[in-house]
Amino acid sequence: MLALFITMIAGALLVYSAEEFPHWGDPQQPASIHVSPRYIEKTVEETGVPNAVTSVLADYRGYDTMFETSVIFCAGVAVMMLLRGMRHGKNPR
Amino acid sequence: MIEYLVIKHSYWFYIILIMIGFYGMMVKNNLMKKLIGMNIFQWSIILFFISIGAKKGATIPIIETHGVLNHAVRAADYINPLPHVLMLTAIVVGVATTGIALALLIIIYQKYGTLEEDEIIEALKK
Amino acid sequence: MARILDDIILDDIIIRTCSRIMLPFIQIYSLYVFVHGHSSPGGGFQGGCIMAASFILLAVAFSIREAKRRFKEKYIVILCSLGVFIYAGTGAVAVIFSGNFLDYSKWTHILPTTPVMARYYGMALIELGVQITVMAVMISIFMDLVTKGDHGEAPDWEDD
Amino acid sequence: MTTVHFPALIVVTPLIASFIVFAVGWFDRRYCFPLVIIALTACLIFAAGLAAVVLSSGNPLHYHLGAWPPPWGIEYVVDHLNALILLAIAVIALLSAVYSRSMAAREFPLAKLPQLYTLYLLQVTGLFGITITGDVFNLYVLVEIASFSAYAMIAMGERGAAFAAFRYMIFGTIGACAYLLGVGYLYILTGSLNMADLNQLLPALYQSKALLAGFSLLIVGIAIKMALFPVHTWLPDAYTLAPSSVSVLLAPLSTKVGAYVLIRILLSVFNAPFYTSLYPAAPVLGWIAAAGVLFAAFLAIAQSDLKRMLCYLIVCEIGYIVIGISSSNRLGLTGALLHLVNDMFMMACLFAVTGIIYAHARTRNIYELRNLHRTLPLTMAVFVIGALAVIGVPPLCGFFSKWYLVLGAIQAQQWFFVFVILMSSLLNTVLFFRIIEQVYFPPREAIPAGHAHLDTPFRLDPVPMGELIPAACLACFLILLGFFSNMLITRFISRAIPGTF
Repeated sequence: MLALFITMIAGALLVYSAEEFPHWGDPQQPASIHVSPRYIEKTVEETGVPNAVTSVLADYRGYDTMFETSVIFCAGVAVMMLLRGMRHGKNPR
Repeated sequence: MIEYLVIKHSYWFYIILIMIGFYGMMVKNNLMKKLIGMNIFQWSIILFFISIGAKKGATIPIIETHGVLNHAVRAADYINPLPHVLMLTAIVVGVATTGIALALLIIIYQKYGTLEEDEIIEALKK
Repeated sequence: MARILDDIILDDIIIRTCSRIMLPFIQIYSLYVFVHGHSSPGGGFQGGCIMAASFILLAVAFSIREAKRRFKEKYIVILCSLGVFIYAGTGAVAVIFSGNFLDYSKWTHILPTTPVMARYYGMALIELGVQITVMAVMISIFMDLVTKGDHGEAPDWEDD
Repeated sequence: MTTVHFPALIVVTPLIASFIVFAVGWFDRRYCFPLVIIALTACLIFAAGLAAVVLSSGNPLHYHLGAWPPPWGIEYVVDHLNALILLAIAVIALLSAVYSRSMAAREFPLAKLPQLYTLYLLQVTGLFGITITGDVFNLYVLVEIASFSAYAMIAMGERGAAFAAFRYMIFGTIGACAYLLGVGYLYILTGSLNMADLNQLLPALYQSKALLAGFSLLIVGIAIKMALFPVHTWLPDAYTLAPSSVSVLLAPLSTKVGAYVLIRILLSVFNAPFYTSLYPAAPVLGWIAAAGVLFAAFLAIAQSDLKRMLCYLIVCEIGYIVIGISSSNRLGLTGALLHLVNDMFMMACLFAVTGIIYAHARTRNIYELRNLHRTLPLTMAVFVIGALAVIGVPPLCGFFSKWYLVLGAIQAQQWFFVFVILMSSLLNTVLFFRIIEQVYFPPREAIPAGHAHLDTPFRLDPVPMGELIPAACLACFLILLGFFSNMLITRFISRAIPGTF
């Protein structure tokens, strides 16, 4: 019951705060005019890659992507550690 | 009122999904259902971010170059690539979370033979 | 332990034949998605997932044992590390050439191109790293989860 | 290579080392541990270099990753606050890595050691990255790296650890998702992800309801990660059941780094008028934290398991830090930051000792530790130093941070907070002196007949030196931090607090 109450409160707050969000698909919303135009306008000029998603992913914010790859590496190592070990060659049990 | 609801429609979907996910994560007794709730929670946030990137009348952010770039690129013609990049990272995080959670659930099931939370707590008290 | 390996064998001629035909095309498509990530939707993560899906299809249609025979655990471990290592190493090379970390334009010291095209090739290199890691980790997680971790004892995949 | 690249190298070195450890561990696991030590020593050198650079130049160090200027690319900022915390993390990570060698060999199957060390390095990478980054989304990714390695390492613990890790995971994911949603709110309102840029853009939006919602989401997310009182429920189970070799790294660092993120978000993304006068966020946090301090101090007394008691103490100490933040004056913030650093060392010391006691006596029940000082003299001496530091006995470091916290609360006219800090110190005194009494002065009937063992010559503890020396080093740090706390405040902390206070 408490959880339902908390959920309802949280949902009501989210609905209430959504009032000030820009309209869906508004080209003049802050998110579309502050940082991102450079990614679109300069991607070919600065990185040579026409796909802006790739150039942001791998270059402008490439550092995030390195940690994204590390996250998935971490998950692989974690699952391997949880479910099995390395028993091999010079690593006897 | 109806117009207000329609003009912000993308936000209502994510709020409904987030409430479903949060409720499932908090209330469900079965750990697998908790995990499903967690996934819904994460994907709803991804939906929210993707909706930030939308621009009416714009296309995917791949610049038509045809070899050389001979015309100025207008930012309003292409949707915002940044939320998509951020959500690619969040998707990977979601995949990794699900992987580790499933591994934990396998271990829990092997040890206690059940995934019901109250039964596990009972078994732990012994 | 061998029980799980042998239980999951789906002996169906249609599925086996179809997946045998589809496998190389899936893998080629994954490479296509990866290589064309610069000019069309795609990239390392998507390509790696598709590549991993092909091996998972192999494991589903044939058996875990068959998939392990094709993709030995040693390679999974090495490829997991190699992919992220390529990524971080690409960034570290820029530091050696006194640029900032991940500044691919400093690759002009070894690549005979302009700084802009050096960024282009640097991105291709790190997407390769992402592809390798994602493929290896996805296969590894799938194998570990589906066999509950005890697929390692079977002697037939120990290669030495 | 100059100090210019140290901000990137301090994060990248453990990251690259973790890949190498994983690949090398497949062939021969004996090489894993030396590689970990080499990587963490390099990190310590980088951290010391960064601290020296920041101290000598007096200005924050900016590092643009990929050479892209800040609002577009990701930026690392090292200021006085960062540099101090990086140094503390590097020291504790190195000492606990040395500590964990023999401990992990005892607690883990040998076949899982390479993965353990890989995750250990990834955890350290995450903690360094969280501390140093100047980008709100990069922070989220690094928090997730640190959390994932923590989930997996905790799940390897004793009975029930997997379930505790799963509950931690549910809580941690809610926290991380709330934080991510808060980042989304900031992004939709401003279009920026860089902390310094947000700090410039946000004042124009301070009246916005959506910004308030985003702020609350960020605070809730961080509060879950740092185990603030009402949402701390994941912590006692997870850290109690974790292996000793892991909890000595996780317990002191991850919650404190969460507290650091709280300070960073409040001071660097928002500013002081926003959370003190415009919205009463600081008093609300302060009252929650005060309730948490009393609650956790009482629950700590109720525990008979030494490690679980320490886990409640962590919740208590986090409450202190938040009280210091909420008093929002220079003295209170000084106390909060000093306590952040001191508490890392205090908890590392106490958890290290607890691990040694558990490995030696096979029990953590405080009523079964009688006469332990006869077999473990040095360990128990370290324990007493740690206990006195937590209580706040003057020459040790805990005293000075509590002193500043009390002064800050007095200056803010919050007499209840003063009462809470003093009261919980009293409760901690009861708590620790009960244990010290059990160990050193047990009831008469507990002393076995015959006093032969009383005359036996002093013998060093029969525990591996690799465990004893890090614990003793941590105890030395507690004393040194006490003696040099004034230097710490003048050199680092007073420069780290913005001039508006």
